[in-house]
Amino acid sequence: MNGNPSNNGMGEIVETVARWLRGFILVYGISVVLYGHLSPGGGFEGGVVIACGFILLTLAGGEQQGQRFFSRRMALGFGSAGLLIFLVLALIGMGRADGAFLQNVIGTSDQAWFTLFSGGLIPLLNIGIGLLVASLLFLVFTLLATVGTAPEKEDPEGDDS
Amino acid sequence: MIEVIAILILLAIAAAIIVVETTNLLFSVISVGAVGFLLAIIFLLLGAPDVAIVQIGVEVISLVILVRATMGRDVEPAVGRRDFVGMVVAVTLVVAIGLFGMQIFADFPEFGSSVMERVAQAPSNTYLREGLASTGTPNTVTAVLLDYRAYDTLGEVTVLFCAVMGVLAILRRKARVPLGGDDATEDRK
Amino acid sequence: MIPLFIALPLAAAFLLPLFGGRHPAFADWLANGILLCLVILAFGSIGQEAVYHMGAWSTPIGIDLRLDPLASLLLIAVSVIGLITAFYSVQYMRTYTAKHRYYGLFLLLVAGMNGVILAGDLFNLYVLMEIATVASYALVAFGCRHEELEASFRYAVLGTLSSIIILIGVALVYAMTGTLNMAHIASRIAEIGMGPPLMFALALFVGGFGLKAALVPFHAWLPDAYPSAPAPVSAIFAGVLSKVIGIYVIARLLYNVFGVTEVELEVLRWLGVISMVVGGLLATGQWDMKRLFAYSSIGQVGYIVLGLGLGTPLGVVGALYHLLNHAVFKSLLFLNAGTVEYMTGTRDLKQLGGLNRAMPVTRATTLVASMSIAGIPPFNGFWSKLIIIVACVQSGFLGFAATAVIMSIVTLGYQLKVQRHAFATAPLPGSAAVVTEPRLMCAAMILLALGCVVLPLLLLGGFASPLLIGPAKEALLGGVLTLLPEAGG
Amino acid sequence: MIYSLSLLLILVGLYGVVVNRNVMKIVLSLLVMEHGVHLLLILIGYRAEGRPPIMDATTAATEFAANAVDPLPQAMVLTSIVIGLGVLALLVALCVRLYQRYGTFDVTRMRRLRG
Repeated sequence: MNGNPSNNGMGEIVETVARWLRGFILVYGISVVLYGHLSPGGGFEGGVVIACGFILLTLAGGEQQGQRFFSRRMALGFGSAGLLIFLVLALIGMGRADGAFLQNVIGTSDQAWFTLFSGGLIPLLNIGIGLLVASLLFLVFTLLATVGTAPEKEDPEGDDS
Repeated sequence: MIEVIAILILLAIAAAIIVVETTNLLFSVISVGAVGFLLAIIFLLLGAPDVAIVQIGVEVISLVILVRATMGRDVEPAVGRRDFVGMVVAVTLVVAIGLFGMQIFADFPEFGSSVMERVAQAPSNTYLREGLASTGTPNTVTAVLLDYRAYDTLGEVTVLFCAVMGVLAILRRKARVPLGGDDATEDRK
Repeated sequence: MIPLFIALPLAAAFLLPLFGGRHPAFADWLANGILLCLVILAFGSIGQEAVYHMGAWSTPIGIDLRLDPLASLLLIAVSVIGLITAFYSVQYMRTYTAKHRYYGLFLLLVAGMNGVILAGDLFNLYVLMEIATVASYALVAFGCRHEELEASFRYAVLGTLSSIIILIGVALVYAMTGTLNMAHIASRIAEIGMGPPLMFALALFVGGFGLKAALVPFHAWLPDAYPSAPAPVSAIFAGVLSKVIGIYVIARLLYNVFGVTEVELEVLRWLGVISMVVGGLLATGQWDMKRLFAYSSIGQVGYIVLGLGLGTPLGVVGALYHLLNHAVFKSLLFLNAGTVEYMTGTRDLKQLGGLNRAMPVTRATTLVASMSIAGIPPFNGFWSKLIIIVACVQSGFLGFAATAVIMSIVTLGYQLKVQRHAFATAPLPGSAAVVTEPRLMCAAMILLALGCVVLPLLLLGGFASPLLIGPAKEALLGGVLTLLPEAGG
Repeated sequence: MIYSLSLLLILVGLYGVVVNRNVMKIVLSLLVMEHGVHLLLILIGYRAEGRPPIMDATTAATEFAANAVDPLPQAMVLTSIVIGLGVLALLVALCVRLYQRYGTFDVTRMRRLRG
């Protein structure tokens, strides 16, 4: 697309630093997702952090760099997958005789409170949400970032005839 | 405490006035960010760290999107208002709703008296009392979001998905094919 | 089984981006198959009354889904109109790219509407309404032409504004009652009475949902948005969307949550009458087929709101019956306009003409729909309008009854205009060569036309409580919701 | 009253929506309105001297329930923020697309629709 200001990134130094930071941001995001049921945070917050990591990469290293790491098709696929994880987990409850949609089917009364493996389905739901939020927000960003800034030539029906 | 919060809200209102009044689009975007970050601090003070984190994260993402959308495009200052009659109608409307709305807060419960104290059978009481025992989650907000009211969360992520599908649909390069043309199978780029 | 009404279309919508792009036929089959399942489920829900506890949490703690005869009625309307329009889209949407995206948004729209119908929780209602409205913004802009983007932007701004207004209402209700469950809210209101904050919240709800339903002072977005969407989408918008996320919610909240008072009914009646008159009169001046039908929608929605505003059993029956009828004939009219546009490339009445030979099926079905909407006797529109007018007279609102009759004649006027300019006159020189009508699209239109003929059979249950509608009326007039009915799904 | 201040924030946004002609600024004003509603909700959920609704191992459940602020409005705000982000993305997409078509953000210069 035409006239896009920063498809090329911000230069060597910024790009290198961004690449160093990438790992930290991802680890931090994943930990926010996983510990969402114990501390402030959760799937959405962690997903946002992860998406920010990829966005940083794209802004610093340019469109190509970001796409090489996480392409649009992948992002869309992961987004749908995250939603499907959520929906499947929700439907598990209905499979049981006295169960209900979205029921927390894994027993929660085991005294594992305050540890990572507690909360039944909640951490799993968090993972699904983290996955979909990270991919969908990154997808939105790349889509909006690559729209050309130059107006089209005046041509009455645009490109749609 | 309440004074600090009031001052912060007043600051946010000042930033909001800049948002709607300034003629520079970039200033406007940055001021929205200011409103958002001030709100994040207020949420933190009001005992809502979860919301504050989300607010900051979302604010960052929206700012990136908004700056990206305005950069290189705001060729002209965003001056211009509706015509005079429109202005008068708009201001009257806003003032009327404002005056009417302010009235109702006279009958509102005192600030700081949460519904949980007034309504014994309010669901929030149950969430706090039994949240850990019945969901195994010490973070009650997560317990509400992902267990008690997980259906809302399903709806919420669906709205996000829906918006992304919408963005994909709206930003298609080629939206129509002439009749008799081959079926459209392209996946944007 | 109740959550399946939402889970099925969602599952399909989530699957489409994974597989729909590569296999276009898969998208067609999946969307139509899922909607067929929904139709079966919806008809299976007739006569059931149940409260479904999401996540097996008891009532005020978790989220409830509430199925009653009124919900069944609307579920049937949504799924049937959805199926027929999806079926129509199989052929019609070939003129657009990215059909799988279209189906994805379409299924999300259906899921959102089903969710709103079944919602037993105020905030949940808001969330699911957002699914439906966000999908609808995108669908309005689906063609990506100048005017479509512009219409979508206006619709999206006003829609978001109304959503925010509704959310303020939800916040106020929560602050006063401490709960979000509709039945629980109703019982709390019985305890504490309607203070000013709750009155204000109710006003916000009527304003917000009135904006979504395009009642007259809030109708500015509609005449742009409906014509801009692809025809099957306009059909589902006019047929069910504006009713589900507008009228149905208003009726539900007024009758079943807040409790009706004479003042509220008065407001509804006036909103209805003004919509009826303004919509009808503005429709007569239009030359764009879809735009004309869009204005006509505002007018017809006015009848429904007037019926609801009467508050009498007969008025409510008329309103619900007209809601069902309008879903059928207005969808049909939009599909007709879509077929005309598909085949001739225009929907401007001044450029059309002489289509009666080239498009016999469209001609016949439009005639049926026109006579229905104008209230010509054997068709369904006549009966519902008759019931509403009789109910007006019964309640002593002779002026409103007379207005309803006059607007019915105006309706006949603008429908005849469409008939005359599109079909009857000799073709203009230069109008495009017309090929035979697409078969699948014809099938969809014929199905809806059959609906216009069959729907009067509902009256076999008697005027005061037709089949399907009688129980729905009972559900609406049965007073505020109670916490009691306990039943699994 | 502190609630009135949140209403004021909403009204500033409303004023911006009805008065502005620039599509981006209309979107930004909607964002301000949304912020106002979120603030209202969190204020409603506040309890004087309340603690965040996150439990630790040392507090008893009853004591926690007597002190923590209301978690339900917080959950509502979280949901609403995400919804707002989705709607924002869609609106911005519409804006940039409109800019592509018309070369301006000024709504009065986009007039293809017949009145």
